[in-house]
Amino acid sequence: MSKNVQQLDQVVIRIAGDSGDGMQLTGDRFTQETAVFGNDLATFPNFPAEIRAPQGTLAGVSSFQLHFADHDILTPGDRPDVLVAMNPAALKANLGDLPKGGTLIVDTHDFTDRALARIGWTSNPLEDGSLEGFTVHAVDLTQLTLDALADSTLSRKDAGRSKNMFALGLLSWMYSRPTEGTLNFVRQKFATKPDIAEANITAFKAGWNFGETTESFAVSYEVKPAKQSPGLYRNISGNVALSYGLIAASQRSGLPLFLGAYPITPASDILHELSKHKRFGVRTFQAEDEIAGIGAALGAAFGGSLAVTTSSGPGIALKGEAIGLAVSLELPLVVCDIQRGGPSTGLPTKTEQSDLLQAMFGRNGEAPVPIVAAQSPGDCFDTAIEAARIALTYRTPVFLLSDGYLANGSEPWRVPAVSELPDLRVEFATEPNGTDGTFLPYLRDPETLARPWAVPGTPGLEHRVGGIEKADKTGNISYDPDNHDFMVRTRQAKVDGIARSLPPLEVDDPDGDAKVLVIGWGSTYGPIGAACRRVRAAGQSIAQVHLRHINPFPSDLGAILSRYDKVVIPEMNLGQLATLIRAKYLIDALSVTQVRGLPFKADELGDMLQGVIQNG
Amino acid sequence: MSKNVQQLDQVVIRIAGDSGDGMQLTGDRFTQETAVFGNDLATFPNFPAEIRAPQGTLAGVSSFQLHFADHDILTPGDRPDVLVAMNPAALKANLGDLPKGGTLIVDTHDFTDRALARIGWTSNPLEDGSLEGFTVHAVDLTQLTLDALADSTLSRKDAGRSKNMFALGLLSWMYSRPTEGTLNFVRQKFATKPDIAEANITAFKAGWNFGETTESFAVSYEVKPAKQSPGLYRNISGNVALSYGLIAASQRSGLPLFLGAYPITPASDILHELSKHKRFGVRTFQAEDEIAGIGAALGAAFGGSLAVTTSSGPGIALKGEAIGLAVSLELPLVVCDIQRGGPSTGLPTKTEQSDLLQAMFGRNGEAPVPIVAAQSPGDCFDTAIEAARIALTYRTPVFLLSDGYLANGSEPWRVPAVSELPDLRVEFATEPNGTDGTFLPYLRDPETLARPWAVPGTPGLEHRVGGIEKADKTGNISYDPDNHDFMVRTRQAKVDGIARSLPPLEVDDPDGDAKVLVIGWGSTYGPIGAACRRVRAAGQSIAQVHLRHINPFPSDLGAILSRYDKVVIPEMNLGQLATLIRAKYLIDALSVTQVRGLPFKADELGDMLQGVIQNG
Amino acid sequence: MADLGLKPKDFKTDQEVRWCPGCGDYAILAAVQGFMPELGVKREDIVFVSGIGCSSRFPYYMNTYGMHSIHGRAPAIATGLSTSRPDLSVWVVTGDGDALSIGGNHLIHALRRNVNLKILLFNNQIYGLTKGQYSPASELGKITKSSPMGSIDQPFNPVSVALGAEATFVARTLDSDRKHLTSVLRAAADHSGTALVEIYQNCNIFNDGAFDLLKESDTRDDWIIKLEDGQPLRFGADGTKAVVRTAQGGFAVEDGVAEGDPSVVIHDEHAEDPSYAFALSRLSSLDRRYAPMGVFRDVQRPVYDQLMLEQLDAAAAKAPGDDDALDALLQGSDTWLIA
Amino acid sequence: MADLGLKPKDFKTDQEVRWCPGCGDYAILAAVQGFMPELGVKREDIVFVSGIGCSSRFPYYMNTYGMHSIHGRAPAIATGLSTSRPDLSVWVVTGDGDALSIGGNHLIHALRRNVNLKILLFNNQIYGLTKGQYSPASELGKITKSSPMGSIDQPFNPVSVALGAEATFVARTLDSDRKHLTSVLRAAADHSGTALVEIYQNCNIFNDGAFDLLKESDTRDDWIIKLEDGQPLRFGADGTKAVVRTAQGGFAVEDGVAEGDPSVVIHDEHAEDPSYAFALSRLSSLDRRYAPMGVFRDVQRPVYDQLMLEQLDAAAAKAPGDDDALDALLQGSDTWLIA
Ligand SMILES: Cc1ncc(C[n+]2csc(CCOP(=O)(O)OP(=O)(O)O)c2C)c(N)n1
Ligand SMILES: Cc1ncc(C[n+]2csc(CCOP(=O)(O)OP(=O)(O)O)c2C)c(N)n1
Ligand code: SF4
Ligand code: SF4
Ligand SMILES: [Mg+2]
Ligand SMILES: [Mg+2]
Repeated sequence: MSKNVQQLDQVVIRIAGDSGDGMQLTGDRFTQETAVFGNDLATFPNFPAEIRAPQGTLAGVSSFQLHFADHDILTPGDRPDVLVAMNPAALKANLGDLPKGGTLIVDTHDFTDRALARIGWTSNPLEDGSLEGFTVHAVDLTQLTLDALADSTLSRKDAGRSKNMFALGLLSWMYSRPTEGTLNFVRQKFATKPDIAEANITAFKAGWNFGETTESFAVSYEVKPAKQSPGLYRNISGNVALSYGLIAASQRSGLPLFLGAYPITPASDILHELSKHKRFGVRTFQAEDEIAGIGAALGAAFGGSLAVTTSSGPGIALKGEAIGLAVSLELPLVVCDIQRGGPSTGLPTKTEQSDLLQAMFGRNGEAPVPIVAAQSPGDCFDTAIEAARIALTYRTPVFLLSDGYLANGSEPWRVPAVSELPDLRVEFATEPNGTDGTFLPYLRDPETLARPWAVPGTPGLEHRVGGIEKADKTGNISYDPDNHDFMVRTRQAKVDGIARSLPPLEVDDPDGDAKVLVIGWGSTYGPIGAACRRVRAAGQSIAQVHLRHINPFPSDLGAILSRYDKVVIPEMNLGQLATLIRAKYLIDALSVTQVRGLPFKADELGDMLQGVIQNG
Repeated sequence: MSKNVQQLDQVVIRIAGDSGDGMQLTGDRFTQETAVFGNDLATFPNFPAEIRAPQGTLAGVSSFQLHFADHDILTPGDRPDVLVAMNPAALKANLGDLPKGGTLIVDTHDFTDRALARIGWTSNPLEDGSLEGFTVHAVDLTQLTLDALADSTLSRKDAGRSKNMFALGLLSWMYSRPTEGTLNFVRQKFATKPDIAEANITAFKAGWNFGETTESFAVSYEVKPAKQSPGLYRNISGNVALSYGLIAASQRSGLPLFLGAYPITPASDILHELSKHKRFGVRTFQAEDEIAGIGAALGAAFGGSLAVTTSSGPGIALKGEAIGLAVSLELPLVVCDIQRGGPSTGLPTKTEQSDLLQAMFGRNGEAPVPIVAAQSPGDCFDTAIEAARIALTYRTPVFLLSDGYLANGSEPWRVPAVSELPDLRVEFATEPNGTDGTFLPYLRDPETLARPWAVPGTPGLEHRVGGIEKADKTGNISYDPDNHDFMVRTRQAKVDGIARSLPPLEVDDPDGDAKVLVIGWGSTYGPIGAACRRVRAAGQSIAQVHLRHINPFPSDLGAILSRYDKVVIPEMNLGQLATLIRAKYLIDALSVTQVRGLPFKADELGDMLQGVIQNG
Repeated sequence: MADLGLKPKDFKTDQEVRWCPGCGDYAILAAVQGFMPELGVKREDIVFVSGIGCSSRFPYYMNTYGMHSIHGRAPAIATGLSTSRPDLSVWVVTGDGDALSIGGNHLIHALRRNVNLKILLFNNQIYGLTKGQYSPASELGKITKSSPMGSIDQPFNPVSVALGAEATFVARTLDSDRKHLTSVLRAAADHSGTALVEIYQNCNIFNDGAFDLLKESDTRDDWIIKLEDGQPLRFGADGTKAVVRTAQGGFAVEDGVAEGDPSVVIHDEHAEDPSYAFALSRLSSLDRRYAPMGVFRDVQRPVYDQLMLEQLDAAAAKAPGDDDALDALLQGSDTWLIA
Repeated sequence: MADLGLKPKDFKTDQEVRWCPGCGDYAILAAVQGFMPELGVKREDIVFVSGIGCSSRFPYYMNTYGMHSIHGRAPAIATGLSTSRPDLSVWVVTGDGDALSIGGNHLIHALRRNVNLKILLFNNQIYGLTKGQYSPASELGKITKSSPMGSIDQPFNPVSVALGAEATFVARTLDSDRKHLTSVLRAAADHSGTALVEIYQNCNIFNDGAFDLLKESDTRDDWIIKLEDGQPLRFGADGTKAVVRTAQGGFAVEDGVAEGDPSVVIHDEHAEDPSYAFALSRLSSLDRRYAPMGVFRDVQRPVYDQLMLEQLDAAAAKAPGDDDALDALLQGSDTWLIA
């Protein structure tokens, strides 16, 4: 019996279960299938801070949201259209987000009184009518999986583990996803454990067939591929893109990559990823702490490497003193801050943008450091290359700001050809540059104000650098008052001068008559963009600017700001970019903030913006 | 033969010599005599970063400047009226500051060709007429000292060491200073070495008599005591005043004082001073590093101590993560940053105000910390008490900003009676505060938003705190998005609310018709105030406000700023307070900056201000 | 010690324990809660301070005062607490990354100062909370997320590190051996000064089975060397293995050592010279499988907290620090009066 | 090593040396500059990295590449330099505060990893640059600006700390003994891996005479224990003092030991088991005046820099990391084409 297929232009699916149930893996696979199918997509993994919070508890719920469409989209979606809940806790934790009319697929297997009581439910929502208004598919997925694996060699417990593959099979059928990739993936992943591989494949197929054959699923859906600009695409997460960007920068600069890092969520994956690519001459040094991480990187920079250190808020706080040394030594260094919820340990697995002012000012003395920020998972690649460009060109530490949302989220990414990437070659000093044949390590390039980079091994350029104030040109220790004032202003001027190397800002103002400008930085790009679309769809005009460079600000920012009646700055903090913009341009920018450890919801942002436009 | 005595209303004396020559001690003694005599005064010690830079080199020159007057004064003076140079290097290093017509006393003893060559002088300034225009007293002070000590038991070398006492005796005569204090001081200091004591006293008296008898000094001077408000006075330096303020806060709060610190210039003297006063129950812990210093202090705060950590810029940078923890734990903690020249190691012995933004923002996440700043050496006492008040009342870390200029500089200080000092008593939690008899460590005081301080040892209030985000009231770990947003805003509101406890700002606008307001913070108080006097003396009006509280700003600051056409903000940094004021009040404040490691000169500031008023 | 009628359950909190099912931390928590009543200290006088890591979640589950601080700093924080409040019983819970990697310096300084702290180091030879990177206690060549070709870092021997840092008490025990764990906790509690207890702990997610040799009945006797004061260091299923002295003064393990062989080392946990305990600690470096278990070293040395207190008391005894004293201090020696 | 025709003066810089007159650092500087030509490495291939302190001013006076970094971090910075540039000869200059206080953790981790660094620790048992506070190497009861009633901190024994941290090379020497200092520098330079050299250095301003016992002709022979490989540890003016084994396997000093007494310890700097060198190091803790001088330990272990290099080479050998490889990496396995 063939079922009818319904056309959709976009769908948001959320799969939720115990952190032990493999929800992230299931989500990743469905994402891959969807990507290969050619939809545009955005994902949002959300998992607990504990490695494995106790099974069946709210704290233990892990979820993965996927938004895919036949047109280009910017966010993982505000609310799911379809929620798959693998146990009662998953249902309770996520039900609130499912709009009425939404589709609900529930694994009924664990809906025992004990399990319900454990999460404070006195009655069974599957029976007490509290799910009215949703399209509910209550199915014992676990049992179906066990049945499908009846004659497998696996223990009941292990067999049950395959229920996520059953669910994946079902979903794959529902949305007509290609399945080859998944089957291959499973075969590879469990190459050494053929019985497990078989079980998963059987479960997956059983899930597919279950949708195909049973009555309970009347329709399947189809979301046509999106029209994307031509090119070769892949799905990529922010941390992987950032890692690849660094390797590419190394290759394009001809400098070996050195990473000094200490593990910390959500930055650790960069260390993990880079440690896989030793063939590219990438050295990863897992240091004893964050200070040693940046210290080693700084040592490598002195030696001529493209030096990088990665961390998150608490670790960055520890690096402040060493960043100050890098400012004083004027050596290239990329400092990646993958932001998470703060203050202190805060919310390690949640996203936030609250390290901007720490990046700006978190050091003693006048110690200016350029700041660039990535706006989407794929954009982390370009941002890494840009950070490297600035560090190498200006001989300065550079902050690269990403966050948990970008780090773990993924999106389709047009794969660039290495040969097309910017040329980052640098010239080490090879000759004395002093009139009298001496070497002056602080004699600057008149254009960039960068000092020469003379690496050990270069005869005749032996020199000493240090963190005490240095005399102009010679770099010798100097306590001279005027020299200090001069050096402080020169270091500032060097960083300010970077603005001259920046392209004009892109103002997105399709109607050209917008009175309100919304400006953001970092991972709010998606939600703000989606919100602007809603505003425009509602017939109103709004302009959007998103900043990749926050220090220095692009030269044309001031002029742009002055063109609009009202400037709105949405941030996942208490208004840090707003503080910088207000201080520099003296405009009464409206700071719209949310510090919930989650990205903005596009529709809430959209409503807010419409409000501003109306009352503007 | 009696000499004529000339009346002066003020004098600026600078004594300069080799850092081995005891210039600081000589200066201190002269300051004491002057203080006891009842002049108002201000001092400025200036010494090299090296412990003992090589003798006779420019790098080794140490100097001490004293400004005293028959009226109240605000700065150590821009330029000396009298310069005492104990060797060629001292002369070369300081001559530039002596205005034409100034008096010069030079010890000719070391003016050998070698010594002159060593500092790059090809001819002897005492002979080549390059000292024309000054009143020069070229005397072989060293030889005179040796002669005076001819029949002492000391070696020639040791005897020579007393030349600074000879100079002091001479100066004491010139300015009719009382000498008893110095003689007693010497006797005490060398109680165990009577021969040295004798030598110094002999040299001192010889110096006095030399002035009295020889022709070369025709006049002596008299500076009448200043009319100061009645009370008991003493001379005090910033670091000592700060230490005393902390001990007083401990006494007035009834909490034992705990200092966790790691030595660093110019903060070390606070550790040294406090370690002397164990009788007051003061615990000083010299930690293995700055992080351990603040860590230990935080542990002591948890245990119920008045906890303090002291450092300077580079050390403060290391404390960022732990300060964030203190913000999250909401425990009282005073963090003293005795600022010095930066960035990085910078200029350890020079002064600067460039840690303000680090204090504001040098941590991950939204981690607001109140900031108070001292404006003069004596004011460090009151500032310490105010910092303790805020920390204890609001259960928060508090930044106290001082700098090298305040730390080492001194001024007369009206000694308060302990009983008059603010009452800082705090109430520890003793009872469960939850409706159900449980203890809620994050249930807040509705007025201050402070949480209860329940110290170990209190039965029934056992509780756990940590750096992960906490649920409102219970303080249990919470990953709830709305709770996080609420807690972030509540911590901010608590700090903002401190403004309600602050007195109205004092605006110094004697003429009442000023159009220009000059606003400052910290150690620029003296120079700015002196500059304002010059402006007014020149018949122009100017208003001055000086901020003790920088975070939060006092509630009336905005209104005050709006009253003036122009706001000028002089700072020893690149405009850090200006950034905060511009961001908050959107006024186009004029930032006037100098980063020379030295305080502003009052006359330069005055000229600048007059310029602003004219072109206003 | 005084029996206060406390029961293990009195030390449980209402917080749900959130370690992975099967984590060794559960057994340690149970053992510590089981031992607490015996400590004879009121709950309100006990404080657990931890850093960051799975292990460092410990304080949330102890119904005493507690602080879950920041990564690696617990020994420093506890030092301030203990020196300012010598009346308290202060315990530190830390992990091999927390204590030996980022916190290594605070650990060795606490040990040399001999602050009155009981430090429980949960050594699972991995970074658990951050999902499985090698730690300073991981074996050479270990393949982890951050060392795909194998770690190249020579691991620390935690006991050797402590002994090199002037430790007055060092012991080792095993998460699954409740009885032994409890006996070591008892010894640590009885020691005045810093006591470092290394607890081998299984991380069944990222480093499962690291200590199976010491747990499985058919192997444990061959690798566990029980340290009992005054007893010869004999072990092995049939008791014929023994620790003997080498020519260089170090120790080695020999098999088939006859009864009463004089070369067998007699354990002396009170040996003043740490060289003895140090030599013992090296057996695990000689062959990682060897695990001397029990108290390596337990000697007396003045306790930091007490020394500080004595200086305060001595100073106050000379001249009490009352308000008059403070007035006098503020005035100093050189004052003048303005009427 | 190759003679490059370099002279000591080639290693002097134009910077004026700014230590206090009489500071022990001058002698060390002279000895190092004197030794450099013998090192047989070109000036441009040598780097001196230091932290902060009087001692850490050292690099400014060496005409090689150099970095005067921040307090305590030199070992970490040098680790990054040495691992990324194994072709260089990297030297670290540090002080007892820089290396043992704030920098303790970086020091012990560099030692365990066996990075190819030569670490010169100038131990004057005081904080010089900050004008005289006690350091982790200062004796108990020391009266300083920050310890007016005497320090209550048990000092580290730097050699013991290093040995507890898996050090492969540890030596001690004296600022004023140019010949011995040079011989120790030679041994350190010959060692591949981390070499820690503790140099007793006199701070004549804040801790003058700390090592006079080891310098004055009438006392030095009674307290200096010269370590010479393969030689019996005999010393004393008349050579009758000797280091002998104690029952517990530690060492003790005995007087009037007859010629050829078998209980006298024969020095073995290559002993694999660090227990030997550790026991030796404790003599100075037994009585602070004893100063074993020379190489305590010198053993071979794979060098961190090399191990890292080998992994890179192995990976590249399998499949070179050229642009094509990078293109392939960027594409990954799951791609799709949009025409
Ligand atoms: C300053 C800082 N750096 C890094 C981290 C990330 N982090 C948390 S726990 C941890 C190590 C955990 O290992 P261990 O101490 O052995 O504890 P375990 O989880 O194994 O019990 C790391 C690297 C952090 N929270 N803070
Ligand atoms: C982060 C930081 N903390 C503290 C200081 C201050 N400081 C500089 S050197 C030093 C200790 C010097 O002692 P040591 O390392 O023994 O060197 P020495 O001067 O004795 O040669 C200290 C505490 C600093 N410069 N930076
Ligand atoms: S990750 Fe390992 S150590 Fe952490 S809770 Fe799970 S099992 Fe325990
Ligand atoms: S203070 Fe001491 S260590 Fe520093 S330079 Fe002077 S004598 Fe040398
Ligand atoms: Mg661990
Ligand atoms: Mg020292």
